[in-house]
Amino acid sequence: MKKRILAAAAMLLCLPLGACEGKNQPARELTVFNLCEYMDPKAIEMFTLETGITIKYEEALTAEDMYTKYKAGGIDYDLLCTCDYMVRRLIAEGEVQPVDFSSFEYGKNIGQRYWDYATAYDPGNKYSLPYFWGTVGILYDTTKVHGPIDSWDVLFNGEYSGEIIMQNSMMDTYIVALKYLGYSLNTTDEAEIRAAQDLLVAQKPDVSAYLVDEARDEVVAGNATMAVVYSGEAYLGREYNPNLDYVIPKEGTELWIDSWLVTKNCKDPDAAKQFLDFLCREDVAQMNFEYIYYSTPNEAVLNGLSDEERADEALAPDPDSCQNSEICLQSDAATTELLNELWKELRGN
Amino acid sequence: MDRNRKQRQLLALPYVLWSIAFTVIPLLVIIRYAVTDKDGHFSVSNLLAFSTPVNAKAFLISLEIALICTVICVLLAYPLVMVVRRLRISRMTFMLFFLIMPMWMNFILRMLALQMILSNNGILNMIVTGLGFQPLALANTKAAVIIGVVYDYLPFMMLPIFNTISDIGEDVLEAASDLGASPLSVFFRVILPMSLPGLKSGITIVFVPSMTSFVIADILGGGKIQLIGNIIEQEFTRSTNWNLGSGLSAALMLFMLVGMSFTIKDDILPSHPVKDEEGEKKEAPGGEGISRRAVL
Amino acid sequence: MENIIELKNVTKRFEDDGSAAVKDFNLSVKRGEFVTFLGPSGCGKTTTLRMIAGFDTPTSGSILLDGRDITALPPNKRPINTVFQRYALFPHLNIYDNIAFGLKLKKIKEDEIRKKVTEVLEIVDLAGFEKRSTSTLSGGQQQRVAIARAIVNEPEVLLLDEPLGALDLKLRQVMQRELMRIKKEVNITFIYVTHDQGEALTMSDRIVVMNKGIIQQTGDPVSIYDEPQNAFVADFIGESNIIDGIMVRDRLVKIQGVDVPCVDTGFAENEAVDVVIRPEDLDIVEEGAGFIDGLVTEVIYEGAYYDIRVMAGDYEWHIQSNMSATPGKKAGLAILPDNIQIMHKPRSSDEEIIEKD
Amino acid sequence: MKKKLLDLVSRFYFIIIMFFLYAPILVMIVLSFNNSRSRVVWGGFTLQWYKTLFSNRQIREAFFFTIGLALLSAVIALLIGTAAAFGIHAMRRRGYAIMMGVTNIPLLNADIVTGIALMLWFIRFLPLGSGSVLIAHVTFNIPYVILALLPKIEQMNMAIYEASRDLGATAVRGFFTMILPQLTGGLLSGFFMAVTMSMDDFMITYFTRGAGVNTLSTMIYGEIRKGIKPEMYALSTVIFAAVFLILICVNFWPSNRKAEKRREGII
Repeated sequence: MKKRILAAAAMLLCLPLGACEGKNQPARELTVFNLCEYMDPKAIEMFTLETGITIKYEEALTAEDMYTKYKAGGIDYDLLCTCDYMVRRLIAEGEVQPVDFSSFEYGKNIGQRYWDYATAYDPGNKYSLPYFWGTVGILYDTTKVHGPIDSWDVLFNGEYSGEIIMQNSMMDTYIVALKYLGYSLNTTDEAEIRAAQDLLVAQKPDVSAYLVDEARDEVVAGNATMAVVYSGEAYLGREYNPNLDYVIPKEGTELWIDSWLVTKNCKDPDAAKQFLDFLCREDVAQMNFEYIYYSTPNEAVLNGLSDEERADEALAPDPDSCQNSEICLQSDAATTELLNELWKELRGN
Repeated sequence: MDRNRKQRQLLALPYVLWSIAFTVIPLLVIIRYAVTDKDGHFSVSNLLAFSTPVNAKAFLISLEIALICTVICVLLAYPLVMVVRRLRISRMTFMLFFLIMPMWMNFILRMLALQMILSNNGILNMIVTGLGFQPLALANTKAAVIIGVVYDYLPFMMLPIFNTISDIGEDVLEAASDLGASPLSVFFRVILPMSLPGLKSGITIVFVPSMTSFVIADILGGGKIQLIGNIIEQEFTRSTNWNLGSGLSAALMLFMLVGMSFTIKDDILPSHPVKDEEGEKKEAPGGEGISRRAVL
Repeated sequence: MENIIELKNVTKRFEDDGSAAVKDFNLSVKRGEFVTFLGPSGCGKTTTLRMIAGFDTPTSGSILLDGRDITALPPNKRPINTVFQRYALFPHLNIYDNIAFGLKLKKIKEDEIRKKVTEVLEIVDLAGFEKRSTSTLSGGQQQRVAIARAIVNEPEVLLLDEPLGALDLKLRQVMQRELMRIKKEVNITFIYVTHDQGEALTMSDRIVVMNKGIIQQTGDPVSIYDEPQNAFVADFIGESNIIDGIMVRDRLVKIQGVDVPCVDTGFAENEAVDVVIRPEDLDIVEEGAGFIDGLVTEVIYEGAYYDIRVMAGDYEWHIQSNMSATPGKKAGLAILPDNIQIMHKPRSSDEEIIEKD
Repeated sequence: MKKKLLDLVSRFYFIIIMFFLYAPILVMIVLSFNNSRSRVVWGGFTLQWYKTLFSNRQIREAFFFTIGLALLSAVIALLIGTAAAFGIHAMRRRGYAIMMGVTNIPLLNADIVTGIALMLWFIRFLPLGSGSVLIAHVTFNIPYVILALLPKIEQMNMAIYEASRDLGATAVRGFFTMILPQLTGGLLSGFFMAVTMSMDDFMITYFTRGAGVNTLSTMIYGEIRKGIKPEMYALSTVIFAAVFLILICVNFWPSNRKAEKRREGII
């Protein structure tokens, strides 16, 4: 034990040296920047075992945190996994390089439907590889609701005052209000945004809490009747409490996709592509799916699911229920700034 | 003497160098962001943004919560430290460990556990209703945030006070009571003034960071309490407006440093803390001006 | 003169193991008296003092002040003040505020306080030190402040707990005289605790010699020194040769097999006794001229006298004489009969000796 | 009688505070035996998280790195901070005020501000790795050491030190024999605070670390969204139990007790 600590201490001291090590060695290496808990660690070990390419792996809490650190430029990342609007932003800033996904051995495992969705932020599917996806909806306790839940309306009509949990994140709150009002969630119309703001301000007294990560647990524990959550969260919630159900409201919602990108400075694009191809392989995709339990775009995995699982809105939303939904793109700076200000106002209210 | 002093001052040299390299320069980075706009032109608008209604409100709430928490910490810490003295658990190391050990568990885990205790169907309410009382609506309130901050910082208030008080010789306290001081006046005339340096450290360690402890506000306040820390964090992450975030940060820092410089000036006080005002028996207790009671 | 302090059957047991620090202690102190508790550390003298001050409460027995029972009174309500061994000044207060501490608590008017503090500072020879911080003072000065802080309250009794213990020899002697002067000036009853017999002999009106929580002897300095009632007192007060003897009959004691005339009577025939002889009462004489002969092992010149060790049989005699001797040579020891003290052997283990400190 | 009552009240108060401090810890310990991956559902008693904990390489590596980082950064901070506290103590008003201002900066800034500022500065001359994390931790640890020590130094009897210098002790000897013993409490609490801060930090570590560097804190933050892995509760329980046992052993070691008695014994 003591030795270990000493060793760790010694390791720390040598680190500035160790950091340069990679450059002298011919061994191939990839620096991968992923979102938190978004890959089974076994997959990484497996990749290294199969190809001899070592992976330096780092995780970020949010897409914004990742962006900040990536842009600072202290570390030469080869691969990034981030969300839709951030992909768009990175493409626009010229930070990523195009990849020919048709050359992938297992690329065809990704269903056409998801490539189509991805064109919203990556026209022509030139840069990004869909990894996981999902929706934003309502997770609710079937024993506590009176009547069917199929619309955002339940969040705003005061019926469940004090039993509602909203997301403590700007976009995930505004999309709910915008969609409920029938607007596009990518609207740049100030009047529409302000209408959403009025709605949310009026709703605030009814809201029990604005949470991010703990929203699901609060519904599972029975501290709240319903919460706005990501579909993956909903799936997990139902694992713990079978009385819960998840619905994509009929007004439509946000449809999100997290994708892989190869950075423009990638030292070894071939290795990067090899890694992405590896992620598409059925067994690896299956492994990650079982680790993450978000909706997978990998048809090979989807085909292996039971009928019950495939009918699950939280796990595999069918195209119809996504009809009115959009991918959030975080349009222009002025709108973002406006939303920011309004969000602060709402929270401080 | 003077040469001695100079030599002793030199001991701070490594720290001076270290803090220039890793505190002051990064601070300058922040200040550069603070005084420029997005296009890199000089602008004080980010600093002035401190006074917009939203930001000012968050600042005032932070100030309020930090003040309340600091006062509660002080009020809890002193009796505790006195009790520890009384119980003659004279092993200081043991006590230090015992008080700080909960802090060695991860902050987030502790806060989540605290949330489970305070939540509507939580452990506390199970006990409260079990005893036949009305359940408490603590979850997602300011009170919950205050409990969380006090929980997280109490040991940091206690340690410095404990350090200064544990050093006061028993004979000094006996001397005070021998000279006619009741137990209360022993506390207010001897123990409290002698522990002022520790109290000052404690207040700094508690008050300052509790203004920016946005994670506690998010988890225990249900996101309904917006501290200035939440806003700064948001500017740096979600909205990636580093200029504004830096501006708010710098303004906050300026405010606190100005406030702090007053307390630094006040340290002339510890050596002659109280000019005795005759007959002034009852002052409102609280804050640093805790009243000195009349002798029995 | 009436009694100001009376201790009646005072016993103090420690809470943890029940051992007694002070056992069945009885003492009356007269107003204006200078009484010293003298004994080795752990003898219970400080505990007794602390019970008088009120810091400790007796397990049984009572303490009277002016005939009033104060056993349960907390220290802040007793008109008694203490001077502590390590001064116990308030480091956060300057000299003036230290001394004024007790007066302020009594709600005395500010100008009155000022007057009294100035007066008392003059008494302790520290006039003009009001604004100084305590940390700038030397040990002796701090002790003066501690004394001033106590006597300014005009207590009925002043307790002094080894107040000179932390000072060096020279300063201690100066402070002894100072204390006696101050005592005269303020005319307060002093109860003084020390383990230094010289200090006790110099200053006290009366000395209470203690060991293991029990009073061994009470008396004025001369009687304590000249007529110790047991071997412990004899050994503790000044230096002594203490040797086993057998009382052959009245006025004759056998020491190391030699019959030596003495003045003591009233012992049983052939009773085993302790014989106590002060070193300065022994004389070095020619070999065979004294009551016993021995080998001179050590001679140290001490200025006023020679400090000589003589080995006779299995006992090393200690002699202080103005006559020198030659180490390695034989010499005789002579003594006058009335300088020999004969004592009963201690009976109980309580009286058993001799804790050298 | 009155004393007894006061004793009772103070004992009660002490127990209440201890309960307040330890209640969440108890919750964590209970969760470590929970046979459910969700913290809000009780799925029965299990020891499986302890088993998986010891077979999990990531957690093990993060654990040793965290401990190593905390101890090393605290020790470095202690060295620099102790010297600094003496230096600052010797300064006059203006220098003192400036230094205290600088000392307060890391406390004052939100962690994210410190983290980003350090990252932006580090990338100019230092590869982000574990070395950069160490520097960052030392930086935010030093103020705690200074704040813990300064009151003690202000309270300390410098006269003893100067007297020992007068008597010919070297500065170093005087320091170790006269000053250091008086500062033990301050040094200990400074050290403890530094270790605590280092173990708890997330934001600053996050921005200054290199790829592949993980502390328990960064791991736990990453897990929040999908639910803290029960192994983390198990690990916390193990750490807690270990520290607790060591503490009890040290305190009730026979030799210590004797020394204690002697010290508290007859005066």
